[in-house]
Amino acid sequence: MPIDSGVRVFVITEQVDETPTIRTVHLDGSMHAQPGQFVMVWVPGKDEFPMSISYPGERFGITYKIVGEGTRHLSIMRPGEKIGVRGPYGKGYSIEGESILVVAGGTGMAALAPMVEQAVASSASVDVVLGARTQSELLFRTRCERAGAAVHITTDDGSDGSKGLATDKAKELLEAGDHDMMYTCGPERMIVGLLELSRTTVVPMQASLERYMKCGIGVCDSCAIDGKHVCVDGPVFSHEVLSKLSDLGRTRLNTSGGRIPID
Amino acid sequence: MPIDSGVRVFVITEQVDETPTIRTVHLDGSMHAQPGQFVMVWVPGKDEFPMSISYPGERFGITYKIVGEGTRHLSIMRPGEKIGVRGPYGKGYSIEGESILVVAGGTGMAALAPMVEQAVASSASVDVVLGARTQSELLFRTRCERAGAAVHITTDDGSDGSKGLATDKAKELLEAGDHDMMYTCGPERMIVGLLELSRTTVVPMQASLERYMKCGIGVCDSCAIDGKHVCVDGPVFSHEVLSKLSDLGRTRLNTSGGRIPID
Amino acid sequence: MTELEVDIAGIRMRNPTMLASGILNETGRSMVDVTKAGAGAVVTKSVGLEPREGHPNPCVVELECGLINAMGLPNPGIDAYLEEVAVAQGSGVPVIGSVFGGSEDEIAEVAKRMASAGVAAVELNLSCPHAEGLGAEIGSTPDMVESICKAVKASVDVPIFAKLTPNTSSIASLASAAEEGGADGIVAINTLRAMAICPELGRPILSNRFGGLSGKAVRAVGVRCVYEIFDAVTIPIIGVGGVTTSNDALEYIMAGATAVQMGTAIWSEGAGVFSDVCDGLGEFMKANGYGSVEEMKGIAHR
Amino acid sequence: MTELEVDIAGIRMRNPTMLASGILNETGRSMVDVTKAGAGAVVTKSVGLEPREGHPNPCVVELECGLINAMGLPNPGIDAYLEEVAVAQGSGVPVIGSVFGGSEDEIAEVAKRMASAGVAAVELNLSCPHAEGLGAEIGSTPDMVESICKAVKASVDVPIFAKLTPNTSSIASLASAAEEGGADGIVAINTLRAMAICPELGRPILSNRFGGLSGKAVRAVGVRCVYEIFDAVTIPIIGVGGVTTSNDALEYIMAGATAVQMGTAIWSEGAGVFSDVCDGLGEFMKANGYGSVEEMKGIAHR
Ligand SMILES: Cc1cc2nc3c(=O)[nH]c(=O)nc-3n(C[C@H](O)[C@H](O)[C@H](O)COP(=O)(O)OP(=O)(O)OC[C@H]3O[C@@H](n4cnc5c(N)ncnc54)[C@H](O)[C@@H]3O)c2cc1C
Ligand SMILES: Cc1cc2nc3c(=O)[nH]c(=O)nc-3n(C[C@H](O)[C@H](O)[C@H](O)COP(=O)(O)OP(=O)(O)OC[C@H]3O[C@@H](n4cnc5c(N)ncnc54)[C@H](O)[C@@H]3O)c2cc1C
Ligand SMILES: Cc1cc2nc3c(=O)[nH]c(=O)nc-3n(C[C@H](O)[C@H](O)[C@H](O)COP(=O)(O)O)c2cc1C
Ligand SMILES: Cc1cc2nc3c(=O)[nH]c(=O)nc-3n(C[C@H](O)[C@H](O)[C@H](O)COP(=O)(O)O)c2cc1C
Ligand code: FES
Ligand code: FES
Repeated sequence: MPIDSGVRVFVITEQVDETPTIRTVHLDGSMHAQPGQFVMVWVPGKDEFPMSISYPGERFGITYKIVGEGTRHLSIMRPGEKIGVRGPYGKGYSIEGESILVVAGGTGMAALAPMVEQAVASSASVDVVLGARTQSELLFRTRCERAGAAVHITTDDGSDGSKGLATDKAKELLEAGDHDMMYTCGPERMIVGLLELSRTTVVPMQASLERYMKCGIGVCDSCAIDGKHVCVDGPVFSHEVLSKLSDLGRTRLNTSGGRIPID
Repeated sequence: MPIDSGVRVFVITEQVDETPTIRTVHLDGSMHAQPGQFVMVWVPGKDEFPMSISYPGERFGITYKIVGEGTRHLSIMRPGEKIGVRGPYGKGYSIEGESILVVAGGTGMAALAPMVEQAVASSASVDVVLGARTQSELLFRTRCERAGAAVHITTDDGSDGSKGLATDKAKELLEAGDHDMMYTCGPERMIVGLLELSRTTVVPMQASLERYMKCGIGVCDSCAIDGKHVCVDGPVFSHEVLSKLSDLGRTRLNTSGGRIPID
Repeated sequence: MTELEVDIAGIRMRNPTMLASGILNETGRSMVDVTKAGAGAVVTKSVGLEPREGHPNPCVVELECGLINAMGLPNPGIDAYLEEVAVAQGSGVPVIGSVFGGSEDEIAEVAKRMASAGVAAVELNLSCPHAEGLGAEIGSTPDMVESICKAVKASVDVPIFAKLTPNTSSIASLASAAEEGGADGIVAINTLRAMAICPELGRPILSNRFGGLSGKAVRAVGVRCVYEIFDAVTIPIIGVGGVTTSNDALEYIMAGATAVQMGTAIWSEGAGVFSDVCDGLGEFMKANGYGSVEEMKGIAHR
Repeated sequence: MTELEVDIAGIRMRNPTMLASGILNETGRSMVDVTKAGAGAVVTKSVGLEPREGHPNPCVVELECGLINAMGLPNPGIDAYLEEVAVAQGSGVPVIGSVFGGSEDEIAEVAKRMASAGVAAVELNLSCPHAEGLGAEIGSTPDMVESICKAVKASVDVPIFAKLTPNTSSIASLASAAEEGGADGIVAINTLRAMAICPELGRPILSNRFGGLSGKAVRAVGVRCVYEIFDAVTIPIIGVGGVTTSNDALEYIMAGATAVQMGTAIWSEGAGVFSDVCDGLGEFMKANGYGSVEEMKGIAHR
């Protein structure tokens, strides 16, 4: 009989430093999910927040950037300690296309890595544009390479790959190549840029969005974007939906439900 | 989506006089059930009581003797009027054996008729002993004959068949024949008599019991007999269980849960 | 007037279903989408005078038969929220503004600003079980309920509905007090005070520990409350709590409700639940010879 | 002492599960069978001074997440019932006698006769939501609860447990009053007042119209009540309401209960639910390093 609360408790088995600010926590059970789906992670006594499932399946894990109280607390938890998880929630990436372009900024690669692995496994040819501030912050570079993707690096400071934005690299590849689908996850202004690229190059795209989430199950409206709900209708949206979202890259709700501009 | 109350409402399509005191009410829907299972019949505003399903399947019906307020009210309801039904409940007859003896007293035939039909259909040879006070009270005689059973009549007043008790006739047939299973439903003292016969002739039996029922679903304990519950463990019990019931034919509970002797 | 139309305190609704407060109504656009899915009216999120973050996460627990939530009345404050109300009003269906506050005066003030936006009615949330001093505490005695209703009535022109708590020994007395205070309708019920504990972590799941139970689990309690209230007041009643099917809506209507609200059913069924319930009501009425929802109202009292 | 053993007001139980009052306890033999299925103690049917038929049928409604019942306290009267109690006592596990009455004196008298049978404790049903003047009405205010407990305490030597209603704005005040009155334990909760209506017949299903909701639907309310009571009293608490799995039992225990009762779970799971819950508790304790049930009691308050 399943636990009547939706919360599953997992023991932490390992914390892996991926970059100086990003860690993966591996848990002692399995989580079957589509690439792009997320879970609500409960750090007992501290906070609960959404995290993409960066390692679906048997070696369940999530990959988080330490940005505030909740993630900081998670980062100091040791193997043997327990966290609560509910989910998987939302709609993930629908994997299609034979020649795929993946554009990841920041922690976006956490959501995209399982997608890259699955796409390569289904014999698509995969280009990954991986952008970060600096070399040490590049997430899952080796993981993508090992999976068999062609990885293109961009850094803001030029410490690795080409200096500049991931979008510039994406533009170059899209215009040169024969991609039939683009996947992305990252800062919203990057997604807005890629949406424009998608329009001009006529390569359809799927992007995963982030909004402040309270319930994660489509009731509280805090993750609303133009009447859609990132927690249940997303986090992954298709080109068609994205292009109709007037709030995209513009406004989101804060914790009080107030509308604030997106930086 | 099923109605969240367990109550299904049926429209009365027909009331058929079976004998001067017994009627069948047919309802406008179907009720799939095993022979011997029962339903709780709700006569709105009056009462709710257990009744065997005498016509399972598409032409759902129950066959009732007018004994008190509830059954009297049911008897004056006209086609088009509605009653509530919950169920089917309980465990019915398990149909086995190639040469079967069925012994019915009073309204017991209501529970047994579908069982007779099913047994004949599965090519068993079926003897039915049908007992009543007098000829006009013989229930489902034609129905059994039409099904293909050999019907043996007994009446208290000798107005039809042999004068005397159904148990006497049953004894005669059991001793003469090669029956491998006996089925019964009727007054408890008859069942006690048949249980003794079953012991001496070594023909196993299954009997349907009646107890005062409130919930019908195994919570209120009003139908208790030696810790068994007629509503969920029965109403049909095997020879093995029956022979261990110390209350059988002796005591039952009244509506207050008080223990009273069985007349 | 089609068979599903209802009139509640002068508000004409195309069907008797409304979106309940607190579910998909932080933004105007979401409310519009719910009206597109079939709701006959929408109630807004409960708003107060000032912005409020609500309780930290976790603030919701998913049970087999419902939800426990402790959102804690997050809201951007009435002034900022009026923008969302304006968007919702674009839907064309009645918008009912839900308000809360820590005192009579505060509630009256929020209600006044809400009414200024032209809402069809104001709903007073006197019943949130998980926001200290702002919900059920404020609405837990007949005296408080009566005087809050009076204060609000004196400050707005639109109908006011009092939303009551079932966490009481007599919801009917609260309803009578609301009627005394001038309320134009009763909304019942808000959530049942509840808790979920995670055994493996040995602690309550909700950050606020206590929350409110909604959904199927509470329907039979809500129907009972509406039935009791119908015997106590003459003003219309809006039934809420666990409505998920047309059958559930009929239970509330026959217990005495003029309309029903739905919240948690959106979680279990999706927003399509509004049109499903309406379709089911229409079919039931046809099959059973009812010409209007009004005809069915309260008939279980006969 | 095995890990599952508990002691409640001096009563030693081999495990913390009990049969709740009103379910399969009209006859002694049924109670014995429930102990064979694993219950650590049994509570009897609630009995009064005189025989009582209870409400006419229908007296129960089956919902997706629980039952609504309006049995109406049928019982053969305490004197006749003592025969069944004697049979139940043959089981060897503690038998707790549940009693009700229309007045303090009547309850005290029934309790006295019940105690004379040598029961391990007497449980006072101050909380039946569907028997006029006999249940929740009698136990709806702290004053009444306190004086009933006092009266019973004066007339029996065995521990007394007050079973409280959740249909109140503060079950913790009722519990404090019971403790004041000398109660040795609190049992929470009885059923939530509820109703089911049959739309096609346009009437309440129960002959008594109102009934009490039990089962999964009420668990989160019961856990909340126990949590609140644990903060208000020092006497032991017995949690009841919707316990169906070991996880449910753990929620009650961690909220503050020393033991749990189960009723409706027998309907949904069969009597095997007692050993299933006990097995689950044992496994949980092993996996999580708890040596006794007592160790887990109330830990969700830390
Ligand atoms: C669908 C989805 C998937 C995500 N996947 C990842 C991931 O794989 N890796 C990763 O590092 N981050 C991910 N995030 C972002 C992550 O949720 C936040 O970084 C995290 O909540 C920060 O929590 P905190 O307590 O440390 O920060 P706080 O100090 O509480 O806040 C810092 C910032 O984090 C964000 N944030 C805080 N709480 C929430 C919340 N409940 N919902 C959304 N955003 C919040 C806000 O922007 C806030 O300003 C995802 C967000 C969403 C919506
Ligand atoms: C499993 C089962 C199947 C039955 N099947 C049939 C059947 O197919 N045909 C038939 O005619 N009768 C059947 N009965 C008996 C039938 O339930 C009663 O005749 C009926 O309840 C009488 O109701 P009343 O309101 O007319 O009588 P009342 O005036 O209420 O009582 C008359 C007598 O009927 C019996 N009775 C009344 N209420 C109940 C009740 N809730 N549960 C059990 N017995 C009750 C009692 O012996 C009572 O003394 C069955 C009983 C059981 C337990
Ligand atoms: C997530 C959530 C948030 C809620 N917020 C509010 C609120 O702000 N104001 C209010 O009056 N009721 C609020 N409620 C209560 C609902 O309006 C409704 O009364 C209750 O949920 C019962 O209805 P349901 O079972 O259809 O959800 C909320 C309920 C939920 C589930
Ligand atoms: C059919 C039925 C009869 C009940 N009768 C009684 C009773 O006589 N006395 C009592 O104190 N509680 C009675 N109750 C309430 C239960 O003891 C228990 O408090 C309630 O059902 C919640 O527990 P559960 O969900 O495990 O059933 C009854 C409950 C049911 C379902
Ligand atoms: S997080 Fe609540 S609706 Fe999406
Ligand atoms: S009728 Fe209630 S237990 Fe059988």
